[in-house]
Amino acid sequence: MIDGNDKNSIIRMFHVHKQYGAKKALIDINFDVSKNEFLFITGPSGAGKSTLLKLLYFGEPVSEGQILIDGMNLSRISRNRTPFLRRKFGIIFQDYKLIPTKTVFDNVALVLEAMGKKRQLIQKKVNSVLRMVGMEERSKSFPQSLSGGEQQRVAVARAVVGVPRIILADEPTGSLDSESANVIVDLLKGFHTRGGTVIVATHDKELLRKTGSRIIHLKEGRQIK
Amino acid sequence: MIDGNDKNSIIRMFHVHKQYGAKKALIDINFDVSKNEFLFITGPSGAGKSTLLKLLYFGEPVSEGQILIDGMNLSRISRNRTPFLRRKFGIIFQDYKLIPTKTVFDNVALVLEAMGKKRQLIQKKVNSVLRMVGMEERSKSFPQSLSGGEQQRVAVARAVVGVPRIILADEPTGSLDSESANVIVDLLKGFHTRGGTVIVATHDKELLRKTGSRIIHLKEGRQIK
Amino acid sequence: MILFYKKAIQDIRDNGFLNAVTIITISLSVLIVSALALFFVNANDIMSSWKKGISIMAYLKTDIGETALPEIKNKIQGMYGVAEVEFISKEEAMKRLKEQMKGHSSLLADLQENPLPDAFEVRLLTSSADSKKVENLAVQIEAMPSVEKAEYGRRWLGRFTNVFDLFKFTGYAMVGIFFMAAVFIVANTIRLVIYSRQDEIEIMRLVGATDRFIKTPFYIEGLIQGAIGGIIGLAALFVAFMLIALNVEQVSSSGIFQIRFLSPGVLCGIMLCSIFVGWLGCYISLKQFLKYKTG
Amino acid sequence: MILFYKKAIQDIRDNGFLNAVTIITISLSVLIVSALALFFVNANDIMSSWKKGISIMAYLKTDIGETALPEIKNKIQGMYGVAEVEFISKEEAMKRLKEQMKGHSSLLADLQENPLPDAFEVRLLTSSADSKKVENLAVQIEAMPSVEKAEYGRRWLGRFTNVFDLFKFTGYAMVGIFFMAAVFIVANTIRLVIYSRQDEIEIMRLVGATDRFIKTPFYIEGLIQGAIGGIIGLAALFVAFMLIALNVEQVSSSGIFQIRFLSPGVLCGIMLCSIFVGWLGCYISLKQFLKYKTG
Ligand SMILES: Nc1ncnc2c1ncn2[C@@H]1O[C@H](COP(=O)(O)OP(=O)(O)OP(=O)(O)O)[C@@H](O)[C@H]1O
Ligand SMILES: Nc1ncnc2c1ncn2[C@@H]1O[C@H](COP(=O)(O)OP(=O)(O)OP(=O)(O)O)[C@@H](O)[C@H]1O
Ligand SMILES: [Mg+2]
Ligand SMILES: [Mg+2]
Repeated sequence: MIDGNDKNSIIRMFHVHKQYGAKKALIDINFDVSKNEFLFITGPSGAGKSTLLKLLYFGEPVSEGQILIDGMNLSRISRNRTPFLRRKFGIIFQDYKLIPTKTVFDNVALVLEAMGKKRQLIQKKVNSVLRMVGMEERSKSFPQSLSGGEQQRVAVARAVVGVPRIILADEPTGSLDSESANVIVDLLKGFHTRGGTVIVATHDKELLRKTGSRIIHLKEGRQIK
Repeated sequence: MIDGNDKNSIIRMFHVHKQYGAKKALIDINFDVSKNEFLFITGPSGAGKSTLLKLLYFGEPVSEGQILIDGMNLSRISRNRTPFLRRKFGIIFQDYKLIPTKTVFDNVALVLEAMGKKRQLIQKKVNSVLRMVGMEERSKSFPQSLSGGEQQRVAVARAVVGVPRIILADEPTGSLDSESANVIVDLLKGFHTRGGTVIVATHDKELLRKTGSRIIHLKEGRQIK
Repeated sequence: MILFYKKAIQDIRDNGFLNAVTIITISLSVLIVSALALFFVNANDIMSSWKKGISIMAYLKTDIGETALPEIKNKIQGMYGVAEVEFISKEEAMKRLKEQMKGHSSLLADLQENPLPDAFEVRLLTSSADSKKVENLAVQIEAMPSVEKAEYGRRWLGRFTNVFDLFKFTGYAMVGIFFMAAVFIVANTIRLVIYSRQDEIEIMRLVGATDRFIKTPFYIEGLIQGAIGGIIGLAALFVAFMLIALNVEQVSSSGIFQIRFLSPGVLCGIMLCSIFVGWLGCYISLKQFLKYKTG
Repeated sequence: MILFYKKAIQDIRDNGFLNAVTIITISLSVLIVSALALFFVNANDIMSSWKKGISIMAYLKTDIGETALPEIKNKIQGMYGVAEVEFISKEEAMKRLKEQMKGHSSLLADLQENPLPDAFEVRLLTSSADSKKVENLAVQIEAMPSVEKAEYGRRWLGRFTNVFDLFKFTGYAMVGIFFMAAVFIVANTIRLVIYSRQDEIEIMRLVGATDRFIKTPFYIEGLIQGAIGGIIGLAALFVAFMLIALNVEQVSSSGIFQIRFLSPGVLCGIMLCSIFVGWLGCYISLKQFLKYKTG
């Protein structure tokens, strides 16, 4: 029905709906994301921002419509291929989703291990991203012993360590003071500069102001122009 | 050593230190909180804001120093009495701490059930606070099916439902858009107006600006003036 | 209390998977222990039925007149451990001997006079049918002035008693070990369940719930799970028993032994244990998990 | 693979409590099943030793000359199911009879001539010692021209065979039921453990881990837990066995039966089962939990 031949788009959404039982979380969403775009998704609490990101990384199937990621149609992807789809993404989850029984280092290293990288490389890269987010001293700590902001920074580190094609950031600075937030924003910008695509879901007005690029507004599941 | 006879102070901290292993999370904290005060605690990520609140509700014992809550010395409180200490507080946790196997309603009702309140009363009060935070329609949902901001609002509802003497709010608007955040701020202010004590840990500059009352600054575990 | 009960029921529904696992584990544990108990009860029955065959032959002196017999019988009957005393006249004894030697009875046909003595066959209470007690009784009987000799299958009895004792000892040991193992398994499972609900418990404490408020629904749940698990386990045992019993009916149409299910008393005991263990598992686990937390 | 192995070890350390519970449950399950097996192996031994007592007496016709004896013996010896054949001369038979009738041997003293026949006592292979086979053999022996009569304890044997068959049947049934129960219990426990690590699994999937990457460490953990659990369970059984064995030594210094531990083959089998069950529990649970998730 749809082919992903638009060479410039890395993400395309066509008439996407998402329904949880009776609750319509997303209604008729249509947009393209170009390669190397820095996109914001914003809207009030419960608007559907997180749900939209979830559909992109195939955390849930769409109820209706089509999503193309890098030319792959998500509705036709097999279970075996999903891990490889997900490696295109680096995801900063709103609730961080760190593994409580693993140290900070191991949480971040997991991404590279899953990709089958060598130990020395992992060591080097993980330490380097932890340094970037200011968490290298806590690499042996467990997530519960970190403050909210520290956990968020580890989540950011994990999202960028695998050098994904697309970063999905769900409220990446929600628990951070403005200084730490700037570090994260700079990191995302740097990633963008080096050719990556970034999608940030947020209602942090300051963050929107600081970056000033395309914004998609959601409200009660609908895209508003 | 210390007696809590200062009729005006509901919380008093004397030379409080908190250490996790080698990590000093709080160093020599001293302050009083008067009855019916609206106090902010602020500081960068990892400064010790959440730890400070944790010491107040006796989530952890202090390493050194004394804390008096409403005349009770925390270091002399017995295990049997802690639940009654905790009922003085309504706590909004940074990570919400909702029970995933209970519905929104049951999560909020839990506080009143623990106090031994009657069923009808519980029903009425819980529905009323859920309406205040705009979550009455989701009262039968489970926390995982809520958006980040919705979970936070439920956490707020749970904190206020028991009509505590003190509200401890850890980043209570971190996941909320400004409109929803205003609702929460108004709620906290209303609680304050009706004679309650409120302590908010945040780095939301806007929140600080909007309220404009006493602020305690923390940095690397130290109180800075 | 009614509130707690409702909360417990609610909880069981909220945590369907965890409860199913607990109940299954309790059922299986009950099944194991009660199956073993059932086996030993029946095996014990069979062995005891063999014991009934144990008897002492008290051969009387030849000069005892018929009039003295009732008195002797009464005297033996009055001894401790004696179940039944039967008089075997020398004619009866000869008949039995002939039967035993069937095919060679020509040997006995030559005899003019019956050289066998009169005797009493003394059957024992099963509780007294072990080598020592039988030996004592035999000595006691032999000491009677009218008795010439008291005999019993000494070697066979010794051997049988050993086996029986070993069997009983092993039975108690195994039921004990299995019971303990089952208790551990159930407690362990409940610990895992409560472990995976640790956060919930911690949250309840943080919002001001007393330990009692937290524990009571768990306890009630434990009791209910124990009861349901016990019923399911015993029902499964009963089904297995019926299947085996049908099979056995065919094997032993001889009807020498009758296998039977556990007695109502034992069943009640197992149910009580099951319920108790359900509660105990909760008790231990909660104690442990609540201790970890401060305050 | 080495990476996976290392990750599994790491995992075991990271989840100390969960692993301890799994290993304890496996140990207890192994203990239960192997204790039952041990019991039946030994009980079977004892019963079999009783079977050794079963023999057929083949009474010879009186006109058989001494020279014919070896031939007859060979012929009987060659029959299927025969273990040993012993010649019992009529003098020997009389001696035995006198011994049996000790105290009343005056009865036999009167005889001028020995009326008893010569005989062969035919002992049977234990595998052939059930009523039907013995009956067949007896008929076969009796059909020999030189044999007058073949006798054996028909009633006792029938009864014993019934009990023995029932015992064996129950033994297999119980070991089977217990084994299945143990497998369920272990699988259930592992399910609980994996249930409480569900979030971890889900997070791994979300960051791009393949199912294989997620499962392999769990499988290796399962195998290791199965192995450790098996060793602990068998070790515990061995200790319990030694304690009982010491006790039995005193009870049965007669030395008629010798209780023994499980054979190395059975031990290996139990270990393999234990390891397999550790893996199986992981396999089933992971399959289930991974299926719940989309994508
Ligand atoms: N699994 C689910 N089942 C039912 N409803 C759901 C589920 N997940 C999300 N929803 C609902 O869908 C709506 C959109 O949720 P979503 O998490 O996308 O909001 P959001 O824009 O991220 O909000 P926030 O800023 O608060 O994080 C919400 O009303 C939420 O309650
Ligand atoms: N259980 C613990 N074990 C070890 N260190 C801890 C523990 N809890 C907190 N810390 C450390 O103590 C410091 C203060 O933590 P706290 O959570 O109070 O910070 P915070 O001010 O709330 O930060 P944020 O704004 O990021 O939530 C942090 O560096 C944190 O890593
Ligand atoms: Mg969201
Ligand atoms: Mg904090």
